[in-house]
Amino acid sequence: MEYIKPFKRILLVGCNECVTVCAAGGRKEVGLLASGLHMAVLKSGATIEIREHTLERQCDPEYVEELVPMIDGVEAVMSMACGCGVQEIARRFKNKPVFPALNTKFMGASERQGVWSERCQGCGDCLLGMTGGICPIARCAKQLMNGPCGGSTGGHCEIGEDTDCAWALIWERLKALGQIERYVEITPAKDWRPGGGSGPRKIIREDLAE
Amino acid sequence: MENFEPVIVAFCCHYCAYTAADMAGSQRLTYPANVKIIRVPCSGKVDALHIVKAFEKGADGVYVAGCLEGDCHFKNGNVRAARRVESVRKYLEEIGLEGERLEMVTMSAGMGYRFAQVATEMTEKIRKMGPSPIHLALAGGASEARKAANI
Amino acid sequence: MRTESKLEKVLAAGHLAVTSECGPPRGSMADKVIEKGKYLHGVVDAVNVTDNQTAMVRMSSFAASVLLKQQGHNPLLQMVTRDRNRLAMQADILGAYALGIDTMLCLSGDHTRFGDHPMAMNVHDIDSVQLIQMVKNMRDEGKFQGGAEIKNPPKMFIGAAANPFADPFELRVLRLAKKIAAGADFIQTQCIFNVDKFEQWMEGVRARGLHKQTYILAGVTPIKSVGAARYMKNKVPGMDVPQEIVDRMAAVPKEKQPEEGIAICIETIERLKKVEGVAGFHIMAIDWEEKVKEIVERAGLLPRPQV
Amino acid sequence: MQKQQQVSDKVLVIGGGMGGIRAALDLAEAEKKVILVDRDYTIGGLMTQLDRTFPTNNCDLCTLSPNLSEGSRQEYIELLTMTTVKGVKGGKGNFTVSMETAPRYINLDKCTACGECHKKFPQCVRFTPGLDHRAPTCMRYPQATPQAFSIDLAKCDDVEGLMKSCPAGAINPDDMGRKFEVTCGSIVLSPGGSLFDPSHLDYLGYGQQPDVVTSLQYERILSASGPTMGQLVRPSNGQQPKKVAWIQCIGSRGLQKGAGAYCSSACCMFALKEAIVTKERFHDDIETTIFYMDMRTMGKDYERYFLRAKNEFGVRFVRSRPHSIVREGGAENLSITYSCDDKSANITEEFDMVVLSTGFRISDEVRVLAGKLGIDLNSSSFPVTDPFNPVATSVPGIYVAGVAQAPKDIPETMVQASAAACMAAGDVAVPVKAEEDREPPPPEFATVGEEARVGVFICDCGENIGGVVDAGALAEFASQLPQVVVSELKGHGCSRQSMREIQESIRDNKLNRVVIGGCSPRTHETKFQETVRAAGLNKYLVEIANIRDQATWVHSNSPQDATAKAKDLIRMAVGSVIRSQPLVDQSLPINKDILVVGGGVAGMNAALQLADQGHKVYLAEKTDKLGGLAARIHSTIEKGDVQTYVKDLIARTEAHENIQIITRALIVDHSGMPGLFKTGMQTGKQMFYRQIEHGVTVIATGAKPNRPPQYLLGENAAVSTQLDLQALLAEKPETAKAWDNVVMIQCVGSRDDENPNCSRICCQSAIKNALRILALNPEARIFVLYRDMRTFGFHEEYYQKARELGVIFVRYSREQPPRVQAGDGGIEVSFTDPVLGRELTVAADHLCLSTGMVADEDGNSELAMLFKLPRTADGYFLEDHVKLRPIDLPVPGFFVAGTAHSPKLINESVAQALAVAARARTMLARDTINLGARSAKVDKNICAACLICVRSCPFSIPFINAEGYSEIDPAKCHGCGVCVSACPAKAIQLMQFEDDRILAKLEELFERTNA
Repeated sequence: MEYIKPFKRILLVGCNECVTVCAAGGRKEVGLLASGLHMAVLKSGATIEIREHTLERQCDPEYVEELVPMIDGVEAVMSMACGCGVQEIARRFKNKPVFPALNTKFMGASERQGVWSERCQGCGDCLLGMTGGICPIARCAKQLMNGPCGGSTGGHCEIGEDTDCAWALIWERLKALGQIERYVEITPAKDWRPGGGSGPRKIIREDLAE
Repeated sequence: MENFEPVIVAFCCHYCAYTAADMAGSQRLTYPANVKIIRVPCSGKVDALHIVKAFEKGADGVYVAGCLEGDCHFKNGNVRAARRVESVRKYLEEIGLEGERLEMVTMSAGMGYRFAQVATEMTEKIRKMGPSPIHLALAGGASEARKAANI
Repeated sequence: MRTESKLEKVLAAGHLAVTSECGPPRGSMADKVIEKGKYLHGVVDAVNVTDNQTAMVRMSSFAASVLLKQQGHNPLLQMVTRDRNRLAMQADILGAYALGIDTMLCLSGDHTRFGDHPMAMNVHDIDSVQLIQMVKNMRDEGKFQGGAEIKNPPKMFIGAAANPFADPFELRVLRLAKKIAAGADFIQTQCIFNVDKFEQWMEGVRARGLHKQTYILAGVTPIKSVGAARYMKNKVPGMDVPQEIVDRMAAVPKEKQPEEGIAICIETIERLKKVEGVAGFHIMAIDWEEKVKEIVERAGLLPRPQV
Repeated sequence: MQKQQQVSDKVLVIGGGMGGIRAALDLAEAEKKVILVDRDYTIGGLMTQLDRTFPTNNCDLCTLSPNLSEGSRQEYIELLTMTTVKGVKGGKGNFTVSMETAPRYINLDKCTACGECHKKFPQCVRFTPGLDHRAPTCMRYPQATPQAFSIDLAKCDDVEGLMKSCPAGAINPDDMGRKFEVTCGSIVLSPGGSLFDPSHLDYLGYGQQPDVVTSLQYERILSASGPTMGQLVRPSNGQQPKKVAWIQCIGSRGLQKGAGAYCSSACCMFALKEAIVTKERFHDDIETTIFYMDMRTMGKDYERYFLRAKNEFGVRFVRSRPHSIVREGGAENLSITYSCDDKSANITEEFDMVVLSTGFRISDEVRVLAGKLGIDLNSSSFPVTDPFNPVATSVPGIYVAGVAQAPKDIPETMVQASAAACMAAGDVAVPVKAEEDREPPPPEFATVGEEARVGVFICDCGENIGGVVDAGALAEFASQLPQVVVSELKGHGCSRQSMREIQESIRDNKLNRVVIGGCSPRTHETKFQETVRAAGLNKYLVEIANIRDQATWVHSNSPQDATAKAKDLIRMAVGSVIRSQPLVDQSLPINKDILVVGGGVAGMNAALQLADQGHKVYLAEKTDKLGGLAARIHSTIEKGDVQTYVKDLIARTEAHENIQIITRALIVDHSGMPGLFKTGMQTGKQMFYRQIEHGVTVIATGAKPNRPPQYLLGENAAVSTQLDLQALLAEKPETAKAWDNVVMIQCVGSRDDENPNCSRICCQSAIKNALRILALNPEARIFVLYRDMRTFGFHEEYYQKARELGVIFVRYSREQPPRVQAGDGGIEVSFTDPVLGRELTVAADHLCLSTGMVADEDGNSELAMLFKLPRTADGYFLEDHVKLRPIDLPVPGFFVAGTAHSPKLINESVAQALAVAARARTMLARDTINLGARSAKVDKNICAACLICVRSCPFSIPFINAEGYSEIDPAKCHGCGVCVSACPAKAIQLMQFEDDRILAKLEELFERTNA
């Protein structure tokens, strides 16, 4: 709200990829937010015009080009994509303020309808091969790499009953896989460089990059 | 906003609530004309967006009326609707609208009296609450526009 | 002898060791630390100094340890991986050792969610096993974790924690084995109320001969009241308080409950003494340091051996 | 072979009233050929003359007309009006019936019912309904079938002028009528009853005092299509009456000269309805008083209606039979003289109008017809019927339904009509299907991409809409709306005339969207869809604004509000219809198996009928044996042997090769749609789970005998229920010989706060058992303590007989119930005798309580939940329409029979079971079921394949296809729209309820508010 206060015409941009799938920034949520913002502004005694548009993918510049005909009519853009989309729009339209409408939190999977849980932190040095396909970095509250802490109770984490103990899961899985020896090996201290420890990351696929 | 007459949108499921509304008609039960019914096949069809849009257009109250719990003709559309109404209520609160302007009610097809009763109660409640701030803002804007036109 | 640690000496001599703990204050009051320490003079072989215990900010374990050292105690520096990355931790180890601290306990630490800074970042650059490994490498290889050489490497007697009661139970012995393999010289366990389950765990430990590779100090806690018993039973993750204990506490009038708690604690020690592989006791009398002496005395563990 | 060919494939239905129409439609929908004859010039019978019907107070025209103009059935129905049966030969399977059609002098094919002849020569046009023969139009009612006039040539002195008046050239003065013969395999007799004519009873003043009218005449005065255009006025002076009295039992219960000995069964409700409608119109400006002997409101929920009349509307009830109605010389008002129980003196009271509630009787004409058919009649000239099959007459192949069988009201007539159709259908051969079906509708014209051209048609629906709002102004308002090309006022949009006009308008104005401002889409959407389709428009391009049920009916207290709301609704409908799109229906093959739930008399009869027709029937019974409650009953009041009947029924059911009996069946789940149901049940002792696939479900779960813990029931061995007593009398008759005093208390556990309705069966049970006791022990003194004796129909005669034999009937009031205590010599029963005005105590050897029945709350609530069926407040299953569709449940594919519907006698249960079979067959005659077009559709270009629809669908229909987007099979989609509202990409739309249509409604609604 604070972001858009000074503006009379804004463009609310959704993204039809990940944020649609997780019901955070697709066409529907764009509609809901547009209505909500409109009402909030009306209520504060001001007026605002909110245009809605949903791109196929906000993190690809070609799709972002779709906004060109619309961009001049608005004073600011609000993006309902993940942080990537927000930044892509900012990159493309240098003189328009762009605001994030979402707080991008994590990479996750659907546990069931409407429930998403974190699965990966993009650490860049995948342990999954050692841990039965369950990531202790993303899913253990303490990122323990060598087994559960003393707070593991009945399969859940000490931080709360609705969080599974990653290590309890790993252990079950290793047992089922007959890979108990994987547990006994000590996982050495992790090299965090691929995980963002050495600043913003970049991946270049030589075969695809031009 | 003197003599405030609220406008209330009732999204009614075809099988129960809409039928109950017809039943109220055939029993000649009167209720306030403020309630306008939009028919949907199931209360589970009522989109959060449609509820929010109704408020954005100036509705003073909205309710979603479905079948009694366990009676949904599509298994559990009414339960979904109830959850959705709950979440839209929170959203409305965030925006600064009273969540009580939105309700979920259930009734069976035979409950004409209940339909009339709900319509009456809802109208009374909203009347007491006064116009929705959006309704006021829109009306204010419109009156300004009218003034401008006169000049 | 790997180190100069008093604790190592007591244990190596075959005595039942006794440790207790001292929680640093939530403020910069040196006198508080000294005051708490007084109760433990001549009563224990080493004093654990906790590191932002329960994720609440307190005077640093390092500083409090130094204060206690100055009073003639043998501080046991606790270090959690939650709050600092490997650089900070290694720096502290060097400093601590330079100031005469030769015993430490490597932990991961309670999650910040339980403390007074739930918004804080959980660092966990390395975990507790990796911390043990790091300290051991500093001592035995004379190398920093990054591989560089250390001049005058710190000779730390390395401790680790073990919780015989957390889940999955079958992993608990393996986890201990891992810590030992990583370099844990001694172990302090979670408070033991369920002696049967502890014995079961120890059976597993002995089966692998782990009790011969490390010293296991059994953790005990005197319970102040039935309320505290219930709280530990229901609210503290990884704590196993059998219903009999709660009932026993509940059966006595409120004013008699502290006494009953101490009696239970002493009985527990007596039972644990008989368990093969128990090398000593770690008495966690949280904010009740004044009673440690009574417990140690009544458990027949006084006077402490001079080594 | 030879013989089989001789079986006719036609059913003759005599009488085109509601019963005859229902029977004909059921037969036609089950693809049986029907000849429907009526002596009148238009069908519809008595009901077309009614203003409204109880208990919903709907107007009849609206409920009746959809039945009459179901045009698609016509290929199977040959309608012969002004035709009478002259003679019958042959027997079941092959009757030859000679008939005669009177001249109508109008060519039915040419007449357009334009009304020119009537305008110019009103006296020549036939019109019969009461009071004023000329008003308001000589069409009996606006939806008349056939839609044509009839000329009475005898009254015409300018035949040529009359002929010239007809623009269609339809008048044919040379019409000679015709005589002819038809063959048929079976006959349904439903000529209806006629009404008692009280003209010969001077003391009632009828025929002398214009303000004394019969109840039917009063109905005509109230009717919008009646002589006064619905204005309630006194015939004598045209003023609004202030005080109206009804006098019950005129021509019934053997009370007057020429009256039938029976009770006419319907008049009490009829009078209640008239009084309520009167009160509704004038509120406190009118007084209504009903003089009655016993209020007989024993139908389903009728007691509640009675209570409403008394408590909500303030109708006054006086239990008395007035002596006389006179008008003193010079006086304007009528004086009624009557006496009451509690006052010895006569009272004289003045009234403006007096309505005589005249009962039913069999007309001479029908008596003659019965003679020609050779059927036996009882002493009241009603046909004698099988004690366990009320529609079977003494002649095989001839069935009777409706008032001609016994006095009754509309729902029971509808049940019997369907039952008779069921029986009659079993006697005829299957007609050879015509190769070429009826003319296909014209091809749909393309509408996609065209600018919307909307036609709005506003119904005034008689008084229903026009009486509250200015319907013409609404039409005018609609014409101003964007994209509306035509906006017109229609009287009854659902009348055939209006439908034709709408179709013409579609063609003439090139309309591609239609809005009807009228009643509920629930009842009339299909009808209007067919109408626009016949004009070449896709049927999904019409929308109904429900300005009646949801505006004028509910806001009649504020015409201003009703008008504003109606305008909103119309504008919303226009906004929505503009965005509608042409759609195609989906269909699937139907499963012709049937699940009958409940193995009592009703369940078994329905199962047997359907199994006989070749359907596979699963009969699920929750106990371990068949028979239900009837297995505990020994005899009917008519002395029918119930035990033998039930045993035989069970034997036939068990032996039938098409019936599979599942005992100890507990229904646990249910899914699917009409024609394709799946029901899961746990069966047998082991509770094994099995699932049954079926197309139709019959609910025949029965009711429970009531045993309220009152009057020492269950505490004292000398206290029993009527059910216990009849068993005792049959099994240990000697017990009764020792009884000196027997007391029966009626309405125990019925008509009270907990169970406000009447249990219907108990009065006759009491009489039955009282007569039985007297037969065993003529010396016994029997007291029947009652509130109203409800011995309806022919039961009245048994009531009279019991009184003659000395049974003592003592009335008690709800406020002063009898008191009972156990004494030394038996049960001491104390009560106040209203005639003596004294408290009496009887020491009874036996106290029998008439406890009636109650719905099986536990069982029914389970089933209602599983099957999604609504129930009444007292727990019985609620039918789709309490008047016209008493057998169909509101969920298509479900039917109800027996006491699961409401308390009933055995023969009534049987009739309903047969009726269920007929109704089920109308559905099973088809090979496919139409699933409609309401299904969810995914836009693959938008779909993000997020799986939300896959996970949210209650029926697991959507899936992600090989191309990577969600796909929904329209044939499987149930059309609930849950996925639509869940889709985060807004990639799914529900056809008919597309988002833009809903948003358009919101847009239009708030257009006004914010303007």
